[in-house]
Amino acid sequence: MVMDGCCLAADDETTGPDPVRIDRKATAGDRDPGAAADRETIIEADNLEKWFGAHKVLDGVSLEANRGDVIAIVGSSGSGKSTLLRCMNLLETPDAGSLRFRGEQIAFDGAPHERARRKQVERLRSQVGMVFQAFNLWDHRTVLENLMEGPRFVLGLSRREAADRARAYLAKVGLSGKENAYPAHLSGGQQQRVAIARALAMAPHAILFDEPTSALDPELVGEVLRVMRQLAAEGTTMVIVTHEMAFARDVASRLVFLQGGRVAAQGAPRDLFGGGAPQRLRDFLSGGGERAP
Amino acid sequence: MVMDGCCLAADDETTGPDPVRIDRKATAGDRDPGAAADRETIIEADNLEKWFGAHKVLDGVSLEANRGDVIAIVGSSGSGKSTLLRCMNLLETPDAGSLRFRGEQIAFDGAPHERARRKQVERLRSQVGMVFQAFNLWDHRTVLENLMEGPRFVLGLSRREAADRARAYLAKVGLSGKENAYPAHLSGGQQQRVAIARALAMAPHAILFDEPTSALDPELVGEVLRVMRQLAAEGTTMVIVTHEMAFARDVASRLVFLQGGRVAAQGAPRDLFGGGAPQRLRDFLSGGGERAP
Amino acid sequence: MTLTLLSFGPGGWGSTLLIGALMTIAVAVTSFAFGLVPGALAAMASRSPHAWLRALALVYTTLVRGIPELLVIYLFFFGTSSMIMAIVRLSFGYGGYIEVNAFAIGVLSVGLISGAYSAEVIRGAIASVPKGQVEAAMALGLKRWVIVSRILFPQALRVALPGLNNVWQTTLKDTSLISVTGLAEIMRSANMAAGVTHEPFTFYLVAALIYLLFTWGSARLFARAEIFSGRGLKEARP
Amino acid sequence: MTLTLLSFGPGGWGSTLLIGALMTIAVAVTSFAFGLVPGALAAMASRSPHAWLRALALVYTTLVRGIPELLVIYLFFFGTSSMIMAIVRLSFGYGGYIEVNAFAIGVLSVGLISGAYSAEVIRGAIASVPKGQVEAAMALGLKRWVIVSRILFPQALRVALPGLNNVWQTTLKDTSLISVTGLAEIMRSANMAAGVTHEPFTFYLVAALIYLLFTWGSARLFARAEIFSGRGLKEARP
Repeated sequence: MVMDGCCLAADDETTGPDPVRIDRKATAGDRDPGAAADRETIIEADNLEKWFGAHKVLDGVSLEANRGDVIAIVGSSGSGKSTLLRCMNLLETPDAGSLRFRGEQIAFDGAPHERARRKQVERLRSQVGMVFQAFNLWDHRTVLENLMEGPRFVLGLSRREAADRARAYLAKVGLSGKENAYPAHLSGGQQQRVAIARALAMAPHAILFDEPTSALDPELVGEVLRVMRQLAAEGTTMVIVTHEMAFARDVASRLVFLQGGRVAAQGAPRDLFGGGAPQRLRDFLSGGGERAP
Repeated sequence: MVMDGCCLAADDETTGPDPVRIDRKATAGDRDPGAAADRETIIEADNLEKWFGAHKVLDGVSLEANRGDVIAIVGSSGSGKSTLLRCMNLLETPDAGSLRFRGEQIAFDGAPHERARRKQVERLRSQVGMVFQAFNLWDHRTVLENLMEGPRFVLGLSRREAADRARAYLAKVGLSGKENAYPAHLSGGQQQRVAIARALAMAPHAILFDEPTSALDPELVGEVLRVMRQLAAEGTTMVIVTHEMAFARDVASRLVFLQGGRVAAQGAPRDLFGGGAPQRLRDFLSGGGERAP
Repeated sequence: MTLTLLSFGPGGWGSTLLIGALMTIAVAVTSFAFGLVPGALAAMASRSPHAWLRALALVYTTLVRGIPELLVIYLFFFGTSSMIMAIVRLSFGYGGYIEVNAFAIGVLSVGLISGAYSAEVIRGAIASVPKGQVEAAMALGLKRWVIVSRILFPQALRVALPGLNNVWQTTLKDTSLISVTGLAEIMRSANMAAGVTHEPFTFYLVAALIYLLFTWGSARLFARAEIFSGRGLKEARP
Repeated sequence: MTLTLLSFGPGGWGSTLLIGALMTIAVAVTSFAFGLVPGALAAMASRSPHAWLRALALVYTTLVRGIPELLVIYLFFFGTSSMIMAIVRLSFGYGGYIEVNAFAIGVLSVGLISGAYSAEVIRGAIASVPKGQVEAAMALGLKRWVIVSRILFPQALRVALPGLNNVWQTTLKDTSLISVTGLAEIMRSANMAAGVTHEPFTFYLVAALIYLLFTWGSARLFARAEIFSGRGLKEARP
């Protein structure tokens, strides 16, 4: 059942009507009059290390996300891909390495000025959206209130401005009319779309997606991927941890393959899905990984 | 995954090494020197009806289990097959109809002599074993104690006699050495085999099986079916509610197909699995039912 | 000076306090055990198919739990003595004051309070035993009392123990309220010593330490019982 | 005759009882609210990464929950007055007896008892809020106090309400123990009336009814609060 559903969803992605089947790099270049090398670097992780107890989860990972990039991070479970993503907005604190956001060095725990560090981290987070596997909508607030919380209390918008903005982004993810619903009364796919709208409402420089479709019933995966595909087409900078290989191949401008806490391979999906991939990535793609097509 | 595993288990049943591929009726006849019609009737349910609230679950079901019969009751969920089985030892009380055990009429609720009725029901139950979908082993007692409880407190055996008997039946289901284990420390397949041994230890005239493999992981189904196959080969009278069609076809002497609380078809599996089945049974067998092959 | 006050020799209150401590244990154990009777009855009544039995259980637990423990004791103390006096007056024509036995009143009132809380614990514990465990016993033809005593009760006890531990601790503390009836348990002993010596803080502190010793010791006993009754559970794997 | 005793006119104890009832509510509400402070602090301390804070919370809750409520009140009553007298003697050389304010002692002692039980309820409620709810707020860049006040607190409250209701009912009943300090709440009023009229049972029964009225009324308030705070849950679907 699970495998069938998964394959169906993946098929849907590759064969369904899809207006945005484009080379991400090229489009990004088209929109940005400068050369690719000139595009602003949003997040730059350098040689990150992270230990959980005696287990080294990240073993020197470097990653650069430039404006307009759509980076798909893949790898089997335990490869450290979610940890890497969570380090990028300091939900996990790296043990070593450095992290720069739009050129600004971000301090980790133990920095001399704890208060200043916290302020800096809050500022970083407000400019990088995050979409979680479990949606993490606040279930004591309506959909609209979920979207208004950040704009009101971080960006300082008035209640009315925040509501207007919330309604606009709710329309963007196709959920107009659900303003006053509570999250528990929505389907998983709808909840995840609300979560994406909540991230968008902060007008972030980049959005991190942590396995956004893994908690969804197979028949609901498509609606979330469709929204993400649209965001990609509009040039949103995205870093996506995912198991949806067909989606990664079609939409990502760069594929990063993690293995054992290290970057085992990276490059354009065209190249990696073609013959140019190293053996272990080919093993992963040919079914060794979970939910690979 | 689930479907694959199920099919594997079924394949295993039909193609694996199997010494007992026999016509049950014929063997029963061989063992019993009398004609088939002369065999003792163990359980005779006549025109049973059962309501759950406003829903009629059993709508006049009659069923006769003679000594040596292996009756498989099949049907989609909601067809009343588990309720029928549970009525046969009065875990559910039928609302109408009659039930005879070895010729003796069994009184239902509301009989004039409540105390006498309860004694009769306890006597009936002690002579009819039951194996549940969820095993229902007592988890505060060891495996051996689970097997000793009935012989000691119903049949009046001494502790030593009950332990000897328990060990013998534990060996029969291939679990010697697990005497002092607690149920929670056994696999599902092992637990179900202990449950079968618990029923056998009462030396019942018949054993009722209520979907004995439905709660098991696919790879554990085989070991339980093997034990049941052996019991059938030894002439044990069995009534089995099951979804394992291959098993029912090979082992049952009679197949009873329930639909909407009525017997929609019954007969020898050979006939029903051949061309002689009514259309709705053919629909069910060809995949309309759950877990059908 | 404090040590002299607490000594067992002349001028010391040691033996008074010791006897009080023993009396506290006696009242607490008796009350708790006695309370299990109405507790179990109310638990069974609240699962009964008869609405009036369920209502009775609800009235008992709601009333007792809604009235301060001290007031329950007063009501029993004056209620019982008035009742007995009335009976005696009507029967024998004796109209004087009759003192009822303080231990009996204490056990009766604290036990009934304890029972109201035990009832909820027992009810929940019985409800937590999966239906299949009992059905498997019924299917073997086991008699009702065998099922209750050998299957239902041991399994419910496992779930009930932490809750019963709480009820026991509360009951132990509630016995201090019986001091108002004049029963010389540890609280009353400390009261007396405090009044005579004008050193209330010292004696109340000693009484508090004795209670802490009791609660600590009984918590250890309950912890052992929980480990024992939890044998066979998955987590208890050796 | 009973009606005369309970009337508000001359020879009636109606106004005494009414004032006592109001005093009970005042002490109970103040104690419960005051108790939420040490309760919340102990709950946070028990989740702290610092072992000494966790130990402190454990000592507070274990001590207070292991000692009878009446004894805690005695300890505070005599402890505080001894301490104040000692301070006054040392500062001003005045060596006479100083009566401490019974209301203040009552609120302090019952509040600290209440807090020890609130602590457990609050700790459990905070722990029950899924980590992802807070992470989602952190990921937006919300400040810590916004997260606590707008995300963590409302969600924890929903879980805490039934437990806080229990603590409140216990606190309400515990105020009856303050009667030993002479504070004229309902229990003390009933005591006085019983002593003067020699009709103890009547007055204790009236007091019991007043407590039942309070517990019933507050249970209704809590039930409403639970419904309100449960909005948005799946079961609450309109």
